[in-house]
Amino acid sequence: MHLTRMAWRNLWRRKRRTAITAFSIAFGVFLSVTFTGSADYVYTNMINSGAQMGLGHITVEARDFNLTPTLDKRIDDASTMQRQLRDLPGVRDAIVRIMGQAMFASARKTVGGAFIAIDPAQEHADNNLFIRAIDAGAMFTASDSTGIVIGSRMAQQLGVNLGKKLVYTTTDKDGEIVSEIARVSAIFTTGLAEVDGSMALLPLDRTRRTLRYDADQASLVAITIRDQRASDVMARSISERLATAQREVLSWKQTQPDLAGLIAMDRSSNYVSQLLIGLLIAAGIFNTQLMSVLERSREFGVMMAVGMAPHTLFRLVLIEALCLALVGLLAGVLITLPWYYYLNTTGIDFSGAMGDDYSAGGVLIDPVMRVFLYPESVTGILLAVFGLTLLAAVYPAWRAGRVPPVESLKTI
Amino acid sequence: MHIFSLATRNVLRNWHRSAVTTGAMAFAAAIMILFAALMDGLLRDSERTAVAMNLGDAQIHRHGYLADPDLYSLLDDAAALAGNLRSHGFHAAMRLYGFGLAAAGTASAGVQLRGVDMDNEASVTLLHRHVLQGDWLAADDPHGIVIGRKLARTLAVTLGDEIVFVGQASDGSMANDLYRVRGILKSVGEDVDRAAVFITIPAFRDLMALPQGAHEIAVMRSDRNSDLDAARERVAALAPQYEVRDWRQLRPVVARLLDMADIQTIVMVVITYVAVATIILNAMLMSVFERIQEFGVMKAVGVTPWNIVALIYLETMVQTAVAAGAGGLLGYAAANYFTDHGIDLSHMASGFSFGGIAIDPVWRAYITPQSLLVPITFLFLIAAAAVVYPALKAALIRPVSAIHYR
Amino acid sequence: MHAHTHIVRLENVSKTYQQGKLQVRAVDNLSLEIDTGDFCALCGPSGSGKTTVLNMIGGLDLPSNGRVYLEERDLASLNRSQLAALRRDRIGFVFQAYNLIPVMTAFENAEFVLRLQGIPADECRQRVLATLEEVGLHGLERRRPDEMSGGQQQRVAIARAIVTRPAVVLADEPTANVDSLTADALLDLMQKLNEENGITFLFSTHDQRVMDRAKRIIHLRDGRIEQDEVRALPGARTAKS
Amino acid sequence: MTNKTEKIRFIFRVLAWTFAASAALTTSASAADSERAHQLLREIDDLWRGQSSHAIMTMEVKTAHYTRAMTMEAWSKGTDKTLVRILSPKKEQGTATLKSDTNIYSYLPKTDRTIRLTSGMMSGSWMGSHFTNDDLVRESRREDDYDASISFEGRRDGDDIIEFTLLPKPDAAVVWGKVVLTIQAHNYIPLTELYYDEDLALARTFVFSEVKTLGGRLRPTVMQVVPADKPDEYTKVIYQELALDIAIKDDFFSLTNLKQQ
Repeated sequence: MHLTRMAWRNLWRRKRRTAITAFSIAFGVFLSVTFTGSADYVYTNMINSGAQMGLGHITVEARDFNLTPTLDKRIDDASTMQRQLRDLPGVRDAIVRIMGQAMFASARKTVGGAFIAIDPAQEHADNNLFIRAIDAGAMFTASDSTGIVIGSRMAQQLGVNLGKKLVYTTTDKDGEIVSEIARVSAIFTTGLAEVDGSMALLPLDRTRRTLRYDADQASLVAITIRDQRASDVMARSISERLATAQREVLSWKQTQPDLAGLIAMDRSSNYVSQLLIGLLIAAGIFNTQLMSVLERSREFGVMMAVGMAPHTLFRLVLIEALCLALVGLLAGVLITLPWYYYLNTTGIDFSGAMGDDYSAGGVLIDPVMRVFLYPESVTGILLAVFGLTLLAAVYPAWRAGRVPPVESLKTI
Repeated sequence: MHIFSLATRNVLRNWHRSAVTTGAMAFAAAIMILFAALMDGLLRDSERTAVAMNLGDAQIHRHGYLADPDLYSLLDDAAALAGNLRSHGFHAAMRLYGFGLAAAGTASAGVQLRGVDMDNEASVTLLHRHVLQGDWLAADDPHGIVIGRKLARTLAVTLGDEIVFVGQASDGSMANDLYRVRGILKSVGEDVDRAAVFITIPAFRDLMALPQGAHEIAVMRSDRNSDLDAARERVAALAPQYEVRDWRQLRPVVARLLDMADIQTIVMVVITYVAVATIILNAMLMSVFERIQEFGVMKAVGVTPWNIVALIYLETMVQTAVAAGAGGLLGYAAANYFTDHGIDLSHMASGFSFGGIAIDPVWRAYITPQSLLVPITFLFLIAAAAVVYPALKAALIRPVSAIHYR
Repeated sequence: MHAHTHIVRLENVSKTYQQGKLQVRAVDNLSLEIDTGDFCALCGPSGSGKTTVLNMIGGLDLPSNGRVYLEERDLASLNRSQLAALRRDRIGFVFQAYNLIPVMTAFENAEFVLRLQGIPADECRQRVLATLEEVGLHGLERRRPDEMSGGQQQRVAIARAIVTRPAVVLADEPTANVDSLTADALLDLMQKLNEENGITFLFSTHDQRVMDRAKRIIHLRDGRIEQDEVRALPGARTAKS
Repeated sequence: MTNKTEKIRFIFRVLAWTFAASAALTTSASAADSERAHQLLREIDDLWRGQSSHAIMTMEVKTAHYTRAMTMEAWSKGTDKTLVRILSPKKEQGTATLKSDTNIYSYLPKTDRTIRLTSGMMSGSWMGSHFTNDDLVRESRREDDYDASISFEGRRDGDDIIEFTLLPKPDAAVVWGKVVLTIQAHNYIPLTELYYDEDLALARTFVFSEVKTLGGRLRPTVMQVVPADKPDEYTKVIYQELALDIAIKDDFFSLTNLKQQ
């Protein structure tokens, strides 16, 4: 307590210096919050959008379906599993889907593409990005209807419009080639050219009949969870529960490696940048502390002469640094809070700068820059501030305890 | 001369404090250099990888081929055009593409057959160095093919296994032949990984009954630092009847991601400089204000304010010069280390590709003259700016106040 | 062992400094014993080695040769922390330039060493207040060093030195920076502490007023003892008025 | 993956017309709301249908990029089983296609392999013609696909004709909006078959000509398909030999037989 009070007073002996150093810490906090916060927000956004494009955060799927997504691979007791999965803590939703490749033909043209067969009773704009992106027509409402929802580019290529028919051809569960008619009930535009040109939604029950699946069979159960960060852990625990020789459990990182790669890439460059800026700030703290130790060497000499142990002096200087960090942190919080609040609630709209295609790594990204910090990011920033401060103060503190008292007494 | 030696002596006399100040500046300079080199490296590598595995700097196609990659949409004089490009200092390789079915055992998959110009492809892309297992194509092994990694798993084939290709040849006949897996590629991107079958151009021509022409010419600048737009214009001038696009036009999403990374880099560099400015400002403030009594004494004995300003500036510049030298060396050494060793990011994700382009998971620095000169210039500017206030303060303070300054 | 008849003992102690290219012999093969309860002055011109001797006794400096014993403990056998603890518990220092800690009040400066000893706050408070009163600083407890005169600051320094009831107080030119009235008052104080509490005082000084009151005066020149004078009637002029 | 330009469909539809009768007509007749259409189509079906067939024919293909001709030998049984083997040119000799139910297999003599076509291959051209592999599969699926009616009956261009209009049933997996079939009234020999898209724009035309006696009957021996969007292209099938109701076992249409020359 005694040392702390002393450290605190020492800190304010050089107000300007302390203020500048504290400002640099505050600046670091500000930056870190902005960058980490926007990364946290954007990644979560991308991962969640990706999850709503078919596979969820976690999928329970037929073994090797991920590698070669053919329709002979299927799981049997989809609805039982769905019920089980929905009861798990942290699970927001579990949705049964059939996903496969198909050819879509109109009288004019044939287009290769993919479909997701869904139960319209279970999927809606909130959990399915394609439904959210519908800009013409309405979602089919019956799971055994002849409706189909296709991307706008596909509609354009096939020359079909709402209500028009198309024929899709695929291979059923035994690898037999099957064809089925469908009528366009809605058209979506996600903004992802590739997706808009090749993706279709089909009604689940009818697709089951087409593929000669049993009533409870499907390609996969797509699980969305409340907190995407738990994907890997939950995928592992679900895997322990449900994985068999026939089915496996994968997280989004395995089913969407492009997205995972993009995020990892961006995250690491973000970390390295922040680390280097942190090092710079630490160098500033180091500089300040060392100067402050050097100019007080006489004082430290006296303290040691009257019996203060070197390690106590070491602690004193460390505590000074921590106080400095605390001041910087408080200042940082003060300047960051309004900014964070603004970015969190309003955000900065970059849609003008981004063109029409708001996509990256195959998923949509939000053109409005917002921030959101996970608690562990907050902890990380706090740890970084105090960690770097301590790191920067170690040498000056050691130095303070090493000054030979008699030498310091000599320097007037 | 007199004031210069005084400045030098002052710096040396207070060598402890000078060392701390100079050290802080040197460290800041080193960090700026390392940061600039790392960011340059990231951008350059992303761009290079974007270009290196497949795209090349620019591609030449027949008009309409990109929208509808038809077997007949040929560059009829491809060989002559590629030769002409090479004589104009470009690297150029012809490519042929065909679609069909590859089958091995009971497994089959739709594939894209890619005819490779064995003499020139290696000067345009690095695919030949990206082989996971086995070997790259060889001109004397027309039945040896190289396939994507996921395709190999889909077809359940390993090196030496046979693959049948079936497709439609240009004369309408059924193109089919038996090949042997000579190599399996490392991950390049989803489309290549899942569907690509590489084959030599003679074998492709033979199989697809396509004796002339090519679908694509991939062009690479011989100087990677020259301007991309200008290079594309030159290529376009040499191939006026065809569509010439640079890789940014071919992969706008990737180009935009890189642009965004570029902006992010600039922002980060600016931020780094602000942080550096703070350090230097603080260091300068400390080193001048700590000696303010001394300056007071100097004024008391008749030194003019301008002399003091000049002295402080000289001292600062002496220190900054030393810092620039030391920081430059340190930064160069660090950047150089990361140029050779790189930061391995592969543990952070299983694959590293986006927009269909594989990214090298090792992040390397890249040192350009700018990445050295800009930070050092900035160091001098910041030091000069940071010392304005303390120098003026020291020059203008009344001797009596200076002696009692705390 | 006997109860430290010699509180300080120096055995053939030498100290050489490197000053630029010159080797300076500050103390030259010096042997010396100081008795417990002494009020002793080391005298000599500047450069005679008094401060060096004092610093070595306080463990602030190590001899180049020979041994220094404090209460029969060889200081060379102690590490930095043990030396610090020894100074904290057994030695009080008074410096020429007061050397108070600028951010602390008179009270806190005096309290500093007690707190280092880990004495509970209440007890500290009582002892500090008593000591400050003893040195004549009643009412000035909350002043910072820059709010006090030189004499007051030196009183605080003395209070800091004696508040722990050390075995020995080492005072390096304690009167050099104060006017003579103050110097007398400080010397009165120290003499009183010596007599009433049995604290050993060892001064380095060339101030005649100090020498006048010393029980023993050791004259140093060029790092050697020139004369060791034990005075018959120490403090003749200090009889209480 | 972008698709090739639209190709015209139904090689087996054609084969059926010429030597095995049309399942489509058979079934659409049974489902026709018009009793007369129903009866007529049934009669046509009786005329043309064979339980099995064997034929030798030449296929000429003209596209913007190539012109090719090949001779092939074909066997069929019912609507589900067909085997076609190339006789010439030499380069493709022995290449064979087997349709068994909904599956298509290709035998490739050059590599001595049999490939089963996947759904992704179905839009590909069959033997470089204007028919896709998908056309081959579709044929046997037409049972319940159309409702038929007689839309014209009388003299047109100097012939007495009957014109049938086939409208796909709402649930039928058929891309067409309408198929119009014209036959000669007196001998039920087909003249044309026109395919329209859903907006009733013409998509392709089948023309039947060169009426000769073949397989014991008078029938058109040449059938030509022209895509509406590429009027310069065509695929022409010319029958040289035809025998109906031959004795042929089911296991003739097997993978082992596919390979045999």
